[in-house]
Amino acid sequence: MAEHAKMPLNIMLAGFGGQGILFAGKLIAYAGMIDGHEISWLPSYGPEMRGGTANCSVCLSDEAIGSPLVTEPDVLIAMNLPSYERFIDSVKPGGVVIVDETMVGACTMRPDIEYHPVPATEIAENSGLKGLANVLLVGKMLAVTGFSSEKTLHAAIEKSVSAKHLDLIDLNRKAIALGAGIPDSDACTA
Amino acid sequence: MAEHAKMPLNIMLAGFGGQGILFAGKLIAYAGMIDGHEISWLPSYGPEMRGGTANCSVCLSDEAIGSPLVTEPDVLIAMNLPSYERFIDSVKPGGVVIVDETMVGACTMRPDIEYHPVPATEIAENSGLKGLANVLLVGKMLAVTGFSSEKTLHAAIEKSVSAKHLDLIDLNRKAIALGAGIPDSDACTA
Amino acid sequence: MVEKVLMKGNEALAEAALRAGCRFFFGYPITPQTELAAYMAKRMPKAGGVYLQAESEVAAINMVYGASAAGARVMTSSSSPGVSLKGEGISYMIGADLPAVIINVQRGGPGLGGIQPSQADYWMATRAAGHGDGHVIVFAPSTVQEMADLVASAFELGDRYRVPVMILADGMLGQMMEPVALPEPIDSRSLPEKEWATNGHGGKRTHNIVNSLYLVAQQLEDTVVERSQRYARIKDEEQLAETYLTEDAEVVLVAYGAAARISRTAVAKARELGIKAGLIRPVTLWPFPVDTIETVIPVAKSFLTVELSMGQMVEDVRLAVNGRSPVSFFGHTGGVIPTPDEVLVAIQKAAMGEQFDLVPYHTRLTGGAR
Amino acid sequence: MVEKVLMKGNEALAEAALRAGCRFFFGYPITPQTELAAYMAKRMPKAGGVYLQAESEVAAINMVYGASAAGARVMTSSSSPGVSLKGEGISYMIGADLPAVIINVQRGGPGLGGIQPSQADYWMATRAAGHGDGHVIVFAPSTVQEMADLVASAFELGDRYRVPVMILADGMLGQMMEPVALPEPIDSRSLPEKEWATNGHGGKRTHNIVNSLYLVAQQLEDTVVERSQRYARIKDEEQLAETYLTEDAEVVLVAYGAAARISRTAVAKARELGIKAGLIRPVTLWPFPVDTIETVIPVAKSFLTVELSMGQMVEDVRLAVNGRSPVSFFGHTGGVIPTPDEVLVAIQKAAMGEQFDLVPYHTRLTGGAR
Amino acid sequence: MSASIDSAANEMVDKKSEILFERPHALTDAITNYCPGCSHGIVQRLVAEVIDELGIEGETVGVCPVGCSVMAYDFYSCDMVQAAHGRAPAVATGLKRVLPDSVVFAYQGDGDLASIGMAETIHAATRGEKISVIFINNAIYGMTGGQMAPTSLPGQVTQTSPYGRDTETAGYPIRVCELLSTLDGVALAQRVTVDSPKNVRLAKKAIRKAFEYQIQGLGYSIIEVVSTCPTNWGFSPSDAFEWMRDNMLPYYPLGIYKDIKAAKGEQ
Amino acid sequence: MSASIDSAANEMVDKKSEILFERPHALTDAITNYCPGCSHGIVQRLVAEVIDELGIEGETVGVCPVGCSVMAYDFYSCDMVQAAHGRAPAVATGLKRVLPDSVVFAYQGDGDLASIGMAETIHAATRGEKISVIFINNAIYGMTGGQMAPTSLPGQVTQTSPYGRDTETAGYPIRVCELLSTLDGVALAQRVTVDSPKNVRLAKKAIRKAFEYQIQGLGYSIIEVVSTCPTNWGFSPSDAFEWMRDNMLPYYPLGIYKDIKAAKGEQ
Amino acid sequence: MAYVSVDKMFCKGCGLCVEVCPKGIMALDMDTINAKGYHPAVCTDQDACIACMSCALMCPDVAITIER
Amino acid sequence: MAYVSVDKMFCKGCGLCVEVCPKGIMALDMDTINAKGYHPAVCTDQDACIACMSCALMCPDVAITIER
Ligand SMILES: Cc1ncc(C[n+]2csc(CCOP(=O)(O)OP(=O)(O)O)c2C)c(N)n1
Ligand SMILES: Cc1ncc(C[n+]2csc(CCOP(=O)(O)OP(=O)(O)O)c2C)c(N)n1
Ligand code: SF4
Ligand code: SF4
Ligand code: SF4
Ligand code: SF4
Ligand code: SF4
Ligand code: SF4
Ligand SMILES: [Mg+2]
Ligand SMILES: [Mg+2]
Repeated sequence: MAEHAKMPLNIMLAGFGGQGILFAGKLIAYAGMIDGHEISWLPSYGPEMRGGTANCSVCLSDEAIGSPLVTEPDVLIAMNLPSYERFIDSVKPGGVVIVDETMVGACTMRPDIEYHPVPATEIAENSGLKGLANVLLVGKMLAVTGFSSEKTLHAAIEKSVSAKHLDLIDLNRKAIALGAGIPDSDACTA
Repeated sequence: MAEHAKMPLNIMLAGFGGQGILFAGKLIAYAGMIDGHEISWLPSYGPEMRGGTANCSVCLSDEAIGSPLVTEPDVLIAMNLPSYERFIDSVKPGGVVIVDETMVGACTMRPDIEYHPVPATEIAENSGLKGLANVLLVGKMLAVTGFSSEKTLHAAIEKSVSAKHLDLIDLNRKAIALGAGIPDSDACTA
Repeated sequence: MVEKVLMKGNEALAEAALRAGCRFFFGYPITPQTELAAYMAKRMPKAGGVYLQAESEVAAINMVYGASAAGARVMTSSSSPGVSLKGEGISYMIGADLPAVIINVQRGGPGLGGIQPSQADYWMATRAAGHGDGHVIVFAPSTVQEMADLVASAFELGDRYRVPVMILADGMLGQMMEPVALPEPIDSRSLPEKEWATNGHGGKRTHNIVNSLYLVAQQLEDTVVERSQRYARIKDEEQLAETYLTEDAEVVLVAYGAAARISRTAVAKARELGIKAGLIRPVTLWPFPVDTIETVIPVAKSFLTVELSMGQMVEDVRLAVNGRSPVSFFGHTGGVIPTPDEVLVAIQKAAMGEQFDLVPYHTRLTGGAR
Repeated sequence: MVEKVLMKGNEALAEAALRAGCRFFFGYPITPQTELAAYMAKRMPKAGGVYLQAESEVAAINMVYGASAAGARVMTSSSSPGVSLKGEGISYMIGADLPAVIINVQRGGPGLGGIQPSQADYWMATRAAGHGDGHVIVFAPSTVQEMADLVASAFELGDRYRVPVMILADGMLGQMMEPVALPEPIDSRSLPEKEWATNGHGGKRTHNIVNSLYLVAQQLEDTVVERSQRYARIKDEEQLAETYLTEDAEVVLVAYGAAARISRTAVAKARELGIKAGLIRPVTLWPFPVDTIETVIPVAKSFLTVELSMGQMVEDVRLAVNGRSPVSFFGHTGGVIPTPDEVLVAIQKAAMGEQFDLVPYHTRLTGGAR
Repeated sequence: MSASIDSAANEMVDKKSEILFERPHALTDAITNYCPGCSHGIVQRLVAEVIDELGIEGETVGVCPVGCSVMAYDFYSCDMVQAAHGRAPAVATGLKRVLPDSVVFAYQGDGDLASIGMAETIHAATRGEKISVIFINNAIYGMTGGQMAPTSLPGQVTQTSPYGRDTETAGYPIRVCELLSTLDGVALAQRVTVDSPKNVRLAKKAIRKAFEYQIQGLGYSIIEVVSTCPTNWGFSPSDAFEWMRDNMLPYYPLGIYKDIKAAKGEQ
Repeated sequence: MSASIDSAANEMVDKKSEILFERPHALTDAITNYCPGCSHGIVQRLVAEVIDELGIEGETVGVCPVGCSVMAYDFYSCDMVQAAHGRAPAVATGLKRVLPDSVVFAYQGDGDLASIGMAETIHAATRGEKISVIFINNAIYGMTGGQMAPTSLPGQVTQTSPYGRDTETAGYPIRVCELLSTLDGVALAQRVTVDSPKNVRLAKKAIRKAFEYQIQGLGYSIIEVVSTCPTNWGFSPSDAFEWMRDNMLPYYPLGIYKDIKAAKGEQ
Repeated sequence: MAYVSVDKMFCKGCGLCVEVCPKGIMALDMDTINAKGYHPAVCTDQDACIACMSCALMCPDVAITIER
Repeated sequence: MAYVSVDKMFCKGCGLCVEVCPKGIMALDMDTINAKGYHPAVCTDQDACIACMSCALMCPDVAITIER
């Protein structure tokens, strides 16, 4: 799937509350918007969010978007084990699954998907990007799916991060670049 | 109309609040019920009652009663001038109008009705039946329309007056008899 | 034979409730249901029951919710604006599967409106007593006798199906007196126990829960679907309607409550004029008696709905007839009572095959008979 | 071209209201409309307006009543149970001819229900926002862009016809983000003066009265009839609907809001399978776009209504179609979101000429695609 | 000279005569729907007199909820809004927030203010909403025909307490001024009555103060008027005042319960 | 010995060991939906302990309205009724009138009790309804994500008072115990907190007294627990208690505001 | 001395003015009955009036005008 | 000395027990993470426990049992 991603592209991001799942989704949505696609972003909401898991559906399309709720993702980004377990079976055959290996640590049982485990949290912490594992994974997704461009993502970051935090903008950009460059961990190929 | 009244018989009673309009209607209704007719009794209600006028529709019939609201009375009993004026035009041609002459004091302009003025309040006061002008008028209606019998009305009184007030039952009976016997005043024939 | 007594409709509702084993009444004063509450205030203490004047209609319906949860037969009554306020509470009762009898002695609206008789809360009663998917059973008496009789049915069905039941009356029925043969009082002890009631488990069972919250969507849908299966049974088994001269009727009137009384007189008048008119009087408004409508379809050439509103039930008639005949409407609203003669004019129009919505201003323009 | 921003539906509603000159917001917290109130709380003080968290939904709607009486453009928002509580107040606004914009970001019911998206308040919105004869105009956006756009129309129509206007959204639309081009802010001073407003006569006119009480039945009827004439104009002039592939459609889906988005995807899928499906998306629910339905009648062989409820709007479709084609229903409720594939199955059934009510348990029984 | 004031008689009055007492301008010429001798009429007039004295008729908006005074919109010459039962404080809040420079008053009965409208009352008060509330405490639901009110006395017979209010089941009457004066937003809470010319004068002073405090932006002000309902109590107007003095005043003592200025030592 | 109590470890504990503290029977085994360190959990446990101590689980019916404790019906072993937001006192009234010999308690938040449910609260109190109310005052709307509550402090930043509660426009916080203690039907009104083991013990004593007063038929009892909402306040659980002590307790002083028995000299 | 006039249209014959007049000069006119059915009040002795205003202050129907 | 046991399933790692223990023997076990994602508390020195009950009294999740 490394060529420019085909539209429509339906993405599910999931993890613990606090891992920045909604923000990562917003980056992808903004990028899609800047690229001229139709886009939608839908969070899970309600009391379940509190302390528990958070997830978010993002759709990119070149036609009007019907249901913004992604039930059969083309791409799944999972940042913890419960989320991975909850959504892995729903991924479309041939779909892309990117997991934060630090948190998930599982190998997939599905042979019909593209599986990309990266130890995002660990790498982020070791690279002075603590708390930006989410953005790292967006970078990885960019590399894997080519859904947008690094330039677009930089613009998306500028829209998503308050101008007051210039430093943060920079860190986010770094995280994208870093994420795009991480190779798949070989934990599961062994 | 002195023979036994034809059914259905739709009666409108009207006067000031406090003159016993609703009670008089109830007596007629009970009598109708005891005689085996279908009956209905409908008061005017709401704030307008307060201090103002009160009126009440009574229907006697040998078939199921449709609208209990009497809009074209066969019989009108009017106990004050405003009520007389409000309802006189709605009386059916050939209908019966009985007025408390003490309170109404008007002569009718309608040649197509039976008009029975009786100085009920005055007679009641002079006969130790203060406050029973209403029942007097029911007696008069009995005499004029023959809608029921004195015996039935006695039974109706027993149903309508709490057994605790035996004396009242007696006074009511007297009022019926007295009312039935009063001749039309000749105030309007002059 | 039971001796008949002369009673106001409002009083008959109250007395019948007592005889149906209702010992709990929570209400808030409003015209024109006043006599009902006053009657309860007088009788309940002597019957060993509870009459409580709540601080508002909102509080009243929630007291009813609590009393019903505890397993009691319980009633509340109000009139249109007050029933609006009960909407959330009724929806909660639906969601928690709690039975109770709710009286609406309708008056003219919208807003404060007036206090004269009206049938303008039909939609609120049959479609949207509150938010969400849900229904209450709706009875529409048209005589004082029926007010007494339907109260017992209301408690019965409420308990059987675990749904709130509304009796949709109006100021005319509430205020008028007619002879009524009161039903025999039931022995409350003979009523089946409510195993779901939250009346203290006494160490004898696991704890009962009365609740309408389901945060997992699928669970919520499951409860709604289960309830809708009960609704389906109610629709199959509990439709009630009275017919009058419908066998050969070409013009079929459909009217309930006070409007049905007037319509009946008008039908009789129409027959005198040689018009084959008949009347279907829905006694249950929800479920709407579609089966009865179906019986007259083969002969009926047109339908005429008569209501004390701008036309609400007429939609249910149209849904039932589904285009097979024209369905017209005639009505007055705001407390104005149509006369039989006005209805007769509408019957004559309908007999000529027209379909129309005769809201009052039309009547007046066309010289209707009032 | 206006630059697009990514916004939640709830926020778009709030921002659009500010741009439409709304400077008064009264609400009470409830999920899933939270972001709307939070946005207002942030922005109103800076815009020189008033954000006030009322003590309850009942108080909020009555504050709206007061602010509207004073002549202001004013808004309130809530979700299903909270909207039930506003019923009496909305009826009062109808009766007193007061405009305002009322948002309902629907959630699953009945009762406390859940907080996931739902369309189960359709009847409450279109039929019985409160007691009495009366209506509110109901808009049903289906994108965030439309949420922004319809707010302006809502204020416009409310002021023009002097009726409250409801925007019927749901949790999905409220929570989701889409790009939106925000409308230009209007200059409030350009709005026509409200001569009826009770804002102090300043010695320059006789006193104005805002009221819905008419103790004389005939007077009350007169006001209701006058209002119904405005309603008739609204029905003539303000129906709004969008069509998608309806020109040659044999199976016409009718769906609004979130359900319309899913239906649109399903229609596209059906076309791929060679089924001539199309979609009518009502944008106004009251007035219901019967004229648009009429345009497809000649070609349509069957209708399929899709709702996030047990089936409510389907009755309006049946009334409009009036027996000329079968009208089927498919839906999920309680916060369960139907998938396009499920809808596709229903389209296939409808294409075979069946009429059915596919409430969820049936789907599951028949192995529906979820 | 005859006491009648038909126009002929009026003309006979010397043109230069000084008028000592007349109908306030802020009242219309409508005949009220109140029963003879009802306190509502007196209090309604006092409010109108205050509006006249302060010269604020053009800037005043009154709110009349449901109760015997529901039709006050026909009786006052200022702009008027009829409100749902119990919701006058909320409606007044909406008005006042839009019209901060106007004077907004609500005229509420005891059922309205203290039963169905209790939440709205407490919250308008605690918000310090700049409105003036005239509160007619007649210990009964007048308009609906005499049901128990939240202020009906223990043992009081009403249509819905036919055996007398039983505090065991129906609870205790609420003392509104005492309750509200615990709230920070309240600028003035005073209880008065209108059973004598002297008390009428005092009541008017209190009402005037309530309006003045509003104009000064001090917060929520409430004047509770212990009143009569001759009709539903079943007394003549003057016997009703007597009953009120004997039974209500001991339970509802007259006086100032809160006065933010007095507390600050400004008065 | 390991601190884990998996079954194996449990069996190792000497059978004759004395249990000094354990999960009360009146709580089910459900894991609550409360956030870590939330006061709700502590208070909910205290109520359960009181039910156990009084041995009334089988006769008790609890009412949980909407708020973070909405799902308390899953947490208590006694019969439970979920109530509409604000209406717990009315629902409890309905229950208690049908079950006069049972013990009925309502567990309410500050939004629930003092905002939308204010009328129901005042009226249940003035009726002397024989119910016990446990009132969690955490100065915020927890469940809906942190909006201003009627008890939010002046200047407090919440989702709907983003610039801090401005008393000019949003009014003053309500002191519920002070307000209710003006009412005759109230048997007990006491304010406690649970920020330390000592205060937890005192809180439990107060809750027990509230239940006892109900059982003795003395009237309405309310225990206000000044509480924390670490999540929406944005503090750690123990910092939240600190903020509460520093900011809330001065505004909401602990203590007994009304005690009908003490007043009668019985205690 | 003052002129106390009662507007018959407004007066509801409640008697409160009669009750409070310190000079005892207000009375209900039992010979007159107005449109609403009430006996209106009348000042029976204008000369004795001390213009104390008591009658007017108590009048719930604002029927009384006092002039000098 | 007492046995203080923490039920890992219930514990949400709020730290209130840690805060109040007068003997400083309660701690969050950073090496364990339960199903809900929390680090549960643990008693690090049963022998030092004085059975003062403070930890249990403060525990919002009733995770603590104390036995002797
Ligand atoms: C929602 C609602 N409930 C009930 C009523 C009926 N109602 C009208 S006035 C009133 C009470 C009147 O009593 P009060 O407020 O004390 O005023 P008063 O008539 O005594 O001056 C009631 C219950 C109503 N109009 N609306
Ligand atoms: C009628 C209605 N309005 C609003 C809501 C939304 N709602 C749920 S809980 C809540 C307030 C919660 O705050 P509080 O009562 O203080 O309890 P806490 O969560 O703080 O314990 C609100 C407004 C609702 N469920 N129902
Ligand atoms: S009913 Fe009572 S309060 Fe109402 S107007 Fe008559 S006397 Fe006054
Ligand atoms: S949101 Fe606040 S009150 Fe609610 S459970 Fe979490 S910490 Fe407790
Ligand atoms: S002004 Fe005084 S003295 Fe004169 S009539 Fe009136 S009450 Fe009597
Ligand atoms: S006080 Fe007024 S209304 Fe009453 S009798 Fe005297 S003039 Fe007439
Ligand atoms: S019982 Fe006391 S000493 Fe022992 S662990 Fe708990 S708090 Fe520490
Ligand atoms: S107090 Fe309870 S929940 Fe909190 S850390 Fe200690 S054992 Fe765990
Ligand atoms: Mg009153
Ligand atoms: Mg709270």
